[in-house]
Order: sequence, then structure tokens, then C-alpha cells
Amino acid sequence: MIAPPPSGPVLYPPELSLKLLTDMLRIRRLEEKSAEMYGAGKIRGFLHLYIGEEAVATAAIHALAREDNVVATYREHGHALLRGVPMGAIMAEMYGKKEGCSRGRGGSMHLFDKAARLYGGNAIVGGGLPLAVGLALADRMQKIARVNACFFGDGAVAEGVFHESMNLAQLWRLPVAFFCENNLYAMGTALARYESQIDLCVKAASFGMAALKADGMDVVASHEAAKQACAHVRSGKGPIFVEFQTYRFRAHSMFDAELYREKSEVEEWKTRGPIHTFTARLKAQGDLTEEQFLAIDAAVMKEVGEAVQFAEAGTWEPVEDLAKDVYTLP
Amino acid sequence: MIAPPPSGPVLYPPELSLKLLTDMLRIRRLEEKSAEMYGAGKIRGFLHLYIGEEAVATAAIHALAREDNVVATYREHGHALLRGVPMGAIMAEMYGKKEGCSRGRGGSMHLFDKAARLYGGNAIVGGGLPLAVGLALADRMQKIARVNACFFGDGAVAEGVFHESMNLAQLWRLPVAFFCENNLYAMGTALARYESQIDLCVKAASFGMAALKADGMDVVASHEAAKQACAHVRSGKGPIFVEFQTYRFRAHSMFDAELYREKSEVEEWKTRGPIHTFTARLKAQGDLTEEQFLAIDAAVMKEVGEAVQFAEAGTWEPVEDLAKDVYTLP
Amino acid sequence: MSVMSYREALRAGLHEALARDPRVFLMGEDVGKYGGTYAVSKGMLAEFGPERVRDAPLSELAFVGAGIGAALGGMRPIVEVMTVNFSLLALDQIVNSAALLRHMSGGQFSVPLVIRMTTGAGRQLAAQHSHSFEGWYAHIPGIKIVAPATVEDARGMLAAALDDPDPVIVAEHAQLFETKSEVDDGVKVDIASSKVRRSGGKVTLVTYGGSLPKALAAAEEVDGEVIDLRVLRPLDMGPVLDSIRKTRRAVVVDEGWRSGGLAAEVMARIAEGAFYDLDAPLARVCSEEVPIPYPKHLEEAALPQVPKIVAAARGLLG
Amino acid sequence: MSVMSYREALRAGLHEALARDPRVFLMGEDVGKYGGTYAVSKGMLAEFGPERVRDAPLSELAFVGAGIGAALGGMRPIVEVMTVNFSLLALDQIVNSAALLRHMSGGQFSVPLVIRMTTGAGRQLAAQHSHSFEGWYAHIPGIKIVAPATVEDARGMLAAALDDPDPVIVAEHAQLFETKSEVDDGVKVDIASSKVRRSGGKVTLVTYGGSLPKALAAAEEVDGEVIDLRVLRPLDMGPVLDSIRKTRRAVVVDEGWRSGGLAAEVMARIAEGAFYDLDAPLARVCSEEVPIPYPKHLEEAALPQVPKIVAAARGLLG
Ligand SMILES: Cc1ncc(C[n+]2csc(CCOP(=O)(O)OP(=O)(O)O)c2C)c(N)n1
Ligand SMILES: Cc1ncc(C[n+]2csc(CCOP(=O)(O)OP(=O)(O)O)c2C)c(N)n1
Ligand SMILES: [Mg+2]
Ligand SMILES: [Mg+2]
Repeated sequence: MIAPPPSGPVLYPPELSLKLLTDMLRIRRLEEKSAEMYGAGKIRGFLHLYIGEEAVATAAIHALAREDNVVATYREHGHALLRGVPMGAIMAEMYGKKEGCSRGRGGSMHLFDKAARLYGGNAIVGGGLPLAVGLALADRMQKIARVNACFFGDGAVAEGVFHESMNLAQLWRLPVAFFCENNLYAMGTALARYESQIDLCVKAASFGMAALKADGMDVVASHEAAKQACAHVRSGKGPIFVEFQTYRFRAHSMFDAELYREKSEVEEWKTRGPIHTFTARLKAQGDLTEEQFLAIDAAVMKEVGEAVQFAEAGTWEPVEDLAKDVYTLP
Repeated sequence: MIAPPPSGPVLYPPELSLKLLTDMLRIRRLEEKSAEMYGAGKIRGFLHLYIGEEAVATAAIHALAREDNVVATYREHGHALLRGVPMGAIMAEMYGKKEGCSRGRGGSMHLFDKAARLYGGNAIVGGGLPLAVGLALADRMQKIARVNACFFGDGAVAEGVFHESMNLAQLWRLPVAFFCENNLYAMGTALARYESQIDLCVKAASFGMAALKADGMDVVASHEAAKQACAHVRSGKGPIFVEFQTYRFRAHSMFDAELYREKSEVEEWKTRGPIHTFTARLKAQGDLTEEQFLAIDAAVMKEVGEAVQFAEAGTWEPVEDLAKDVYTLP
Repeated sequence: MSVMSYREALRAGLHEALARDPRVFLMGEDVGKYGGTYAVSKGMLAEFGPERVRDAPLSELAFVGAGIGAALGGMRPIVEVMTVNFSLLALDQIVNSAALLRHMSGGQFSVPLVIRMTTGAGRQLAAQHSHSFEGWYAHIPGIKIVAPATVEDARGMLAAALDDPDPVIVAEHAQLFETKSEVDDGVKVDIASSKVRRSGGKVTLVTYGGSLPKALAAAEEVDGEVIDLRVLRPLDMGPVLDSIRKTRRAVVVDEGWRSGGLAAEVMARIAEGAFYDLDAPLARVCSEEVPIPYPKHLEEAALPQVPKIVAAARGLLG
Repeated sequence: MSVMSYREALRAGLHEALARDPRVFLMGEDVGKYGGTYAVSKGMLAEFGPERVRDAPLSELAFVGAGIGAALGGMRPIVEVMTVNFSLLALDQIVNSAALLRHMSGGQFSVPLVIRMTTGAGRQLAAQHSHSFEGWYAHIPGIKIVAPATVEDARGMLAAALDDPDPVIVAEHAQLFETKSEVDDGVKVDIASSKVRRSGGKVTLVTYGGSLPKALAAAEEVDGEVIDLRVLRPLDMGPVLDSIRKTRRAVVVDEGWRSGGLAAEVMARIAEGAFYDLDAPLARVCSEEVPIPYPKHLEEAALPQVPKIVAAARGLLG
């Protein structure tokens, strides 16, 4: 039995609420367009959509400051976008164009942006965890106050590197926010079929690490948890683990036949969809009108359209540059 | 502050008590001789002594049946001995002689014995854990009732493979007894300097696994814990984790200058030494006389002497056989 | 005889293995409910049950290690690691346990384990999913590694690997899954020999796995004799040296990176064993030494391609 | 100028690095309180404190990964992995992160990380502590790997590695630690070139790391010219090819296992680039393809030794 849809008053000032809504929509529309462009053969390789999980990245990244660091997975279009990577640079990256945020070399799974302090885009499950720990260690040693936000899935929790990274972070009291996007599945394997302990916060406790759980379909609850987590890290208390309970509405990647779950389960979770439930709450309390919503969506669609144009107009990295950047020095 | 020395009545029949005492002594004397032979240049490479920790292997292995499996570390002379590997074959192995239990190829860190169901002797810290899980899986699939005992140190708990192995074992409810020999140090690094959570049983709980703690200096307390653990596994309830709290009296290996701990700490722990405290308790309750003790020790020393003779008389594997057994088929 | 794809052949081989021997089981990420990342094990969970088609958590090191333990314990595990890239996480168990146990135990324990993994690029999966590390496994005494390049080998090599008492790695090339060919249903193949896949007189093209179709295409243009190594360890150099005795020239084609790849080993063996038969330097066509990039044109530029093979061969023909 | 051992040289290099640049720190198992497994960092915890001489838990994958992250974050970490054998546990981070990040990010991020590890056999430590995987690292684009074989290189290579903006692995051979030699205290060495360590006329002996003393001894008997590769990636083949132009014969000496080891790559480069300069087949002396056994006589038999090198060279001299 899944929980009832997020509901109740939203106590944020309307500007913040609309910003959160807009950003969730930006992720959603960007990804819907990406799926379309995948179908059109413009995007290739793996494409992992975040649709259904938008509240998590939105809530978390709105709790971060510009100078904070972000490490993400291959399901990171939304994270990149909200960190400030231009939508065009993301779309161009997925097209494989030189104007992409990783020069087109990484594609969907490897979005990087130094200016946005986005350290990938990592397609080795769990691979980003020790990187975040190391970034945090560098901050501590250089006395830089910063949150190092590390996003990863429930599946990554099973990897040994999770265990090792959690221990290092807590042992050394490093400024890491471990943001676990628990969408209940690692590819086609349900959490309970691969974890002996499905309460992931208990794992954090086994390192003596502070932990929080949040409804990842509710952008408000998630944002509160993320703010609390960031405050904890900023206060110098060391790392924290946040489990966002969420759900992916689409297939794992574009190759997935979804044999492992019932359509009805997906439909049920859709009733908790982060965008429409939040929209409804804002409308109910008069913070949003249908006209406003349509205007926001139109602006977002315009941004998406321009992103596609940007990507289409992009250029291919010349083959002569293939070996550039393997090493820093020529 | 360390706990007071083990004390109080031993409620075992004298035969069992004497067997436990004898076996602890056998390990101790074997290792004292090994250290001597290392000094004499007969044994080379790494030699890790178990002196001080004898109660753990003795207690645990006395809780196992012949047909149970054992996986151990590089500090495994005692485990091999009590599993029934002849002392001569162990000494010969440390000499590198063909008559050794691994044909001399493994040395101190790699004692193997198929008949004793001893699957090594593993010198990769944590390396034995998934092997034990796999052996247990094989048992389960073949409907063989057996305990798979896996010995490992506190240091191994930090490795990712510990986390992964614990999860597999508990997820699949496999018959594994995880025997953690917590001697408070991984080489020269104290537990609290490398683990953010020093209560290791909390780690087990994070997998939903049953866990026990035992005074590893007290062969009685350890044996009770080991029996309880084996009963748990045999009853089909799945794996269990036992933390034996113990201490190593000697250096980590023969190369260790022991810069990382105070002599006084070692001396204090020696007051809890498993052999002399147990001897005293048995004497106090009239289960052992000094004459009996001396007779036991003499018999043990005789066994040790014969082991050395056996090793000395052993032969070197011919160089022509170097490549034998890299593959099963020639 | 029936026409099947490489994927169907792998599947038929797997099905047969599970049906034939109750000690055989398949373990890995998403082999069960998901149906296998490459759909090789689709339907098998329903047929053989969750004990024998065992979905594993994301924990490559432990489930490969558990495969070793299960093999020691009397089973015949087939462990699937999604791609050779992720197998690096399990390398410690493969190299420091599976490969060593027999020798180090004085011959007491064998590890009859089969590890399947996909390898290779060509699907625009970018740098963390596209590399070819099978050459590394070929460096390890105690391990065997095979690389089915044909539908027949995809069909038959698993059975041969399971019959072997030692650890065998099967490197399946991601680009070959749609290859189709006629194949005998009960086909038996060895995992000991390399094979001439095309006769030719002018130059010997030595290759394996995903590069075989490219070498064959190039051979058409240069009258090449194509040898498919099939087994990367232990190498069977006989047919290669025989061929060179005839052609007096050789190009090695290998999707691994150039420096330190398997191609180098083949060249070293030739330089040791057939030096006086050579009329020209040895040459190789390998992947460019870059992380494989995502865009199609760069990925193609990074990999061995027919024109490069033709050019290398022509270079030797002078 | 002072006489020091390889160990003291490593130590002096490390000390200088820590003293010179506050961004440098050392992280690894037992580098602090224990004093370093090989006593290289002895005393440094007291001098530089626990932040900069950082004992790490047994968790090779995470602390190497954390080293990568710290390098990204502006530090200059020196990560110590006790031996190359255990580095397999960290290989995923090294290969799938450190080596790829720069290229895959379109050149945005460099990883100025140094990883030190001991390698090699010779101390009767048996199969899980005695292997030589440095040839594997030499296969990876994006990585550099160096192998100090002399006291001078032990003294100077760390500084050069730290000056490099990309990941550099330093493979220190366990058998060399007691080697002594005179060395300039402020010595600067490059990590780009191979070097002639002995001139000779009859045969070129190409080697590196722990095999250098053996090659030098053998060279005395066969008038060999000895090239120390020093840097295993990127290889500097210039001096090797120059030497072969003179001697017309080459033996490669490498403690890695024969098949697929670094020796094969050197041979391949020669077969590509100096074929017409050769008067004899190429030869190599490598470790026997067995897990290194514990007993002294078998360990010795498994490793390259002077008589084998002499025999191989004489074999070419015919
Ligand atoms: C080390 C590793 N093993 C396997 C894979 C293949 N793989 C990619 S995503 C994935 C599932 C990850 O699940 P989770 O961490 O929950 O993230 P989600 O995809 O649900 O966001 C798997 C198995 C991989 N990329 N890396
Ligand atoms: C993977 C790995 N890393 C490092 C080492 C080196 N090493 C050998 S024993 C040891 C300490 C292990 O401590 P613990 O697990 O507590 O066992 P103990 O020696 O105390 O019995 C270390 C670091 C190793 N053998 N394997
Ligand atoms: Mg998930
Ligand atoms: Mg310990």
C-alpha cells in the first residue's frame, strides 16, 4: 500500500512555490522532449529519465548554494539543469554536439559543468560516492565551508563503495550530504529483492551518521529535509544521509521492457506525482491559477524548444580532436 | 579501561574444559615455536601470530562439526590446527615443504586442507567473506545442512566486501556464521581511528542480521556464543554475526615495530590472557592440578617438537612442478 | 540446423546448461525479473525458479566471490557481470581468489566457475560502458577466457566452459548480438583452438570477438587470411603461425586500446616464433588510446574499422 | 650528494613534497601511526599531523576514490595502496573515474592525483602479495605510470609526479628498498623518458623496476646495453629503438607474467618500428605463468633471474 498523495497547505511564499513548480516542470518537459528526440534518433546510447522523481532534485538543489558541489548519477538531467547548466547545453550534450556541457563526449550519462560545480554524471553505480567524500575532504583541509551533495540511487546502497564511503565521511566528519533517491528499484530488481534491510536509514545509523527520511513525491517535505540536511552539514556536524522515497514513472532506460512491475503499481504511484499534486495544492490555497500554470508551462516549453534548436544548430567535434584532453598537457 | 579478567566457575564437564585448555595451549606453543623458527630463518615471508586470541578459534571451532566449512584469514594457524590439520603439516607448510598442507606453496598465510574443509588461509583482508557466502549458497542449493564459519578481523569490517557479503547472506538467509575477531587493531590502526561506529554488532543489525558479542578472552563465554551462533544457523534462521572481543599480544607480523600502542596497554590485556585465566579458574574449582597442566603442556610440547621434526624432514617440491596445478587439466 | 542470432544462441546455450545439469545456476544483476540486460535470460526465471536464476544486488565483488565459493562447494555457477567495465569491481576476487586457489592450495581445490560479461563499444554508451578489458584477463594464469565471435561459438562455448574444471570467462561482444547465422542445434565447440575463418594468401589478419566481422570485410579487399583467436587464454598460436608461414605478413586487429592490449601479445608471440617467416613489420589496428566518446562519429573514429584494417594490410604489402 | 637507500630516497621525496606544498597530503592504510608498511612515512605523522598524514580504513576503493575527489577539489593527494595486489580493489575508481574524467568532461576537470604502491615479488610473501600488475596500468589512457628502479628515481619521481596535472601511479619495487646509492639531494628527474643505464654493443636489454639490477648483471656477461624504461605509460621508445639500431637484437625483461605483460608491448613496438633493424627474433624473460609460490626456491624459479636473461641474450647471439 502506498501512502496517500501529498496534500495540505504549502507554507512557502508563492515565489518559492512557483520556483519549485517551475523547476519541476522544466525537468519534466526537458525529459519528455529528450524521450521524443531519442525516438527520433537524435539522442542515442542510454537515456535514463527522471520523470516522477522531479521533486527530489528540485527540493535538494534549492537547498544548495551556488558554491556547493554536486555529484550525480547517469539519471542527472534534472540535477544539471537546476544547478544552472543551460538547457541548451544539456540537450546539445545528449545530441553529442560540441556545444554540449561535456563537449558532446559524455552524452546523457555524463553531464559535467565546472561553473555549476557539477562533477558528473557518473554511470558506475556508486562511483560518485567516494568522489563526493574526497571533494569534502579537500574542502575541510582548505577550510572551505561548502556542502558536497552526492545523489545516488537505492541500488548504490548495496555496493561496497557505499559502505566504505559512508565510513570515511562519518569517521572524518566531512561535509557531505548523501542524497539517496530511493525509487524502489535498481533497474528491474525491487529493493526488497536485493536488500536484506529495506529501511535505508538504518544503514546510516550503522556508521553513526545522522539520517532523515522524506517523501520524495512531495517537494515541500523533500525541501524541508534537504534544508535540514544542509544546515546540519553547514553547522560542521559532519555528513548526513537523506532517503528520499520516490518512484520512477518511466522505464529504467530506453531499452527496458518493464517486465518486473505491474502497470497498476506505476499508475498508483502516478496519483502521487510530484508536479500535479503540488500544482493542485497551490491552486487550492490560491497561490496559483490555471492561467499562471499555463504561462509557466508555455515559458518552459519555449525554453525546451530553444534548447532543441541550440542542439540542432550545434556542431560536431572534429575527429582530429578525438585524443584531446586524454591528458592535460599535450 | 579494559574489563576485569575472565573469572568465575566453569560449568563444563572437566573433559571439555581440558580439551579447550589443551587446544589453546596447542595453538600457543605451535606459534611460539613458529616465532622461534622465524628467527632461525626456517620460516619466511609474513608470519602473523594469534597469541592472545586463542580462546576465539578454540571456542568457535569446538562449536563446529566435522562437516562444517571453515574460511579463515592469514592469521589462521590455530584454526587449521583445531580443524584437524596435523601440526606437522602446518609447520611443514610454514617451512615451504612439499609435505605442508598446501604443498608448501602457500606458507603461513595460505593453509588449506580439503579433508578438514578448510578453504584457506586468505591474505586479502575481507577476501574470505564472499567465499563463505558462496559455500553456504552451494549448501543451500544442494540441501546440505552445514555451518559455514567465516573468520575475519575487525579491519575487514571496513571493506566494501563485508557490506556486500553480509547483505547477500542475510538476503538469501544463508547458513553462514560470521566470526569477527575484533582485536581492536587493523595492523597499526586502532578501531576507533578507522571505524566511525565501533560497536560492530550495530553493523550486523543494519542488514537485519542477528548478532552476538562475546568476551574473546574468555573461552567459556566465547564457546557459549559460538554454540548459540551455530544453533541459530543450523536451525535454518540464516546467518549470524558474532563479535569476539579479543586482543593480540604480539606484533601484527614479524615486521611490525609496534609504534602504535603502548606497552602498558598490552601488559594490561595480558592480565586477561585466555590461557592463564582459564587455567586459574579450572584449578580454583579443582578441575585441574598443576601436575595435570604440566602433563598437558609436555604432551603439547612433544607434538610441537614432532611437528618441527616433520617439517625439517620434509622435502622441497621439485622446480619442475612449478607450473603444476595452475590449471586442473594438464 | 536453424538460423538464429548471437543473442538467441547465447540463450539457447544458457537454457541447455540450466536444463542439463542441476548444479548449474545463473546469478547476476537483473538476470531474473528484468529478463537479463541483453535479454539473454528472458523467461528463464519463470522456467527455472529464483534459486537457479538468481537476481543479485549491485555488489559485483561479493556475488562474483560467492560464485567462487559456490563452485568450491560443488555447484556450477554461471555468474553474469553486466559488462567488462563493471567487472573491475570484482577483479580482486577473480584474480586474487579464483585464479590462485588451485595452485596456492597445492592442487586441492578447483573453481569450476563461468563468468559471462559483455564487452566492447559500438552502441554510443560512452566511456564507462564501452571498454574492452578482456585482454587483461588473458594475462592471468589460472583463468581461461573465451570470446565467441560467431553464432556457433555463442551457442556452444558456454557448454565447453561449464565442462572445464577451472574458471572460464566468456566475453560476449555487445555489437554481435544481432548477428544471424545457421547453426546446428546440438553444436559442440572446443575452447582450446583458434580457427581460420577465411583463407587468403596475402596477409594474415588475426582477430577475435567483435572485430571478426570487420577483419573479414577487410580481408575481401586484400586477399587476407583471417584467424579468429576464439580463446584469449591460453592462446592457440598454431594456426596463426601456419598462416604467416604462407602470407609472411600479419596485422592484428583488436578493439582493446593499442598499448598493452592483447594485440601486443599476439605480436610478441609472432616476433618470438615466426620472425624468420616475416617479410614485413608487424602491424596492428586497435582502438585509439582515448576513453570511448559518446558521439557516433567519434566512437567510430576511436574503434578499429574496415578501412583502417585495409590500410594497415596494404601498408605491409608495400 | 649523500648515500641513501631506495627507502630513504622515497622518504626524502615524500618529506620534501609534504614540506613544500600545503596541498599535498598522504593518505592510506597505516601510513601514520604504524609508520608506513615499508617505513617510508615513519615519523611524518608527528611532523605533519593527522590531517596531512592520514590513516585510512581498509577500504581501498573509497580512499582511492576520495583521493580523486580531493584532487578535483584542489588538493594534491598522495594515496598509498600497500601493494599493487590490493590496488585491484580500487581499480574501478582508477580506471573508470580518474583516467576518464578529463576527457569525458570535455577537458573541464583534471585529476592531479599520485598513487603510490609497492609491486613485485622476492620476499616470499606468496601469491596474494607478490604479483606485478603495473603493466595493466600502462594500458589505460589518461593514466601515467612510473617505476623508479634507481635510488635517484626513488628520490625524484614523486616531485615530478606531483607536478603532473594528471593521475600518476608510482610503482615501487619491494626488492629495491635496500638498494643504496649516491644521490643529489635536490635531484630533479623527469617522468617522460627512458634511459640507457649501461652501454653495450651486442644486445639491447629493455627493462624497468625490480628487474633493472638483474638486467645490469646479465649485461656484464653478454655486452648488453641496458635501457630502463622508467615510465611505463607513456612509453618512450626512442632510446630502445636507437639501441637496437646498434645491437640489432633485443631481450625484454619484465617481472610481470609473460602473456599479456608489458614486455609484449615493448616487443610489439619494436616489431612495428624497428623490424628491419633486427637480426634475430625478439625474446623476453618474464615471470613464469604461475601464482608466485612461497618457498624460496620456487619463487626464484618463477621470477626472471640473471642466468635466464643471459641465456635468452645468448640465444639471440646464436
Ligand atoms: C557498477 C555498476 N553495476 C551495474 C551497472 C548497471 N546499472 C546501471 S543503473 C543500474 C540500477 C541502479 O539502480 P539505482 O542505484 O537504484 O538507481 P536508479 O537507476 O533507480 O536511479 C544498474 C544495475 C552500472 N552502471 N554500474
Ligand atoms: C585488501 C588488503 N588490504 C591491505 C592488506 C594489508 N593488511 C594485512 S593484515 C591488515 C590488517 C587487518 O586487520 P584485521 O582485519 O583487524 O585483522 P588482524 O590482523 O587484526 O587479525 C592489513 C591492512 C591486505 N592484506 N589486504
Ligand atoms: Mg533505484
Ligand atoms: Mg584486527
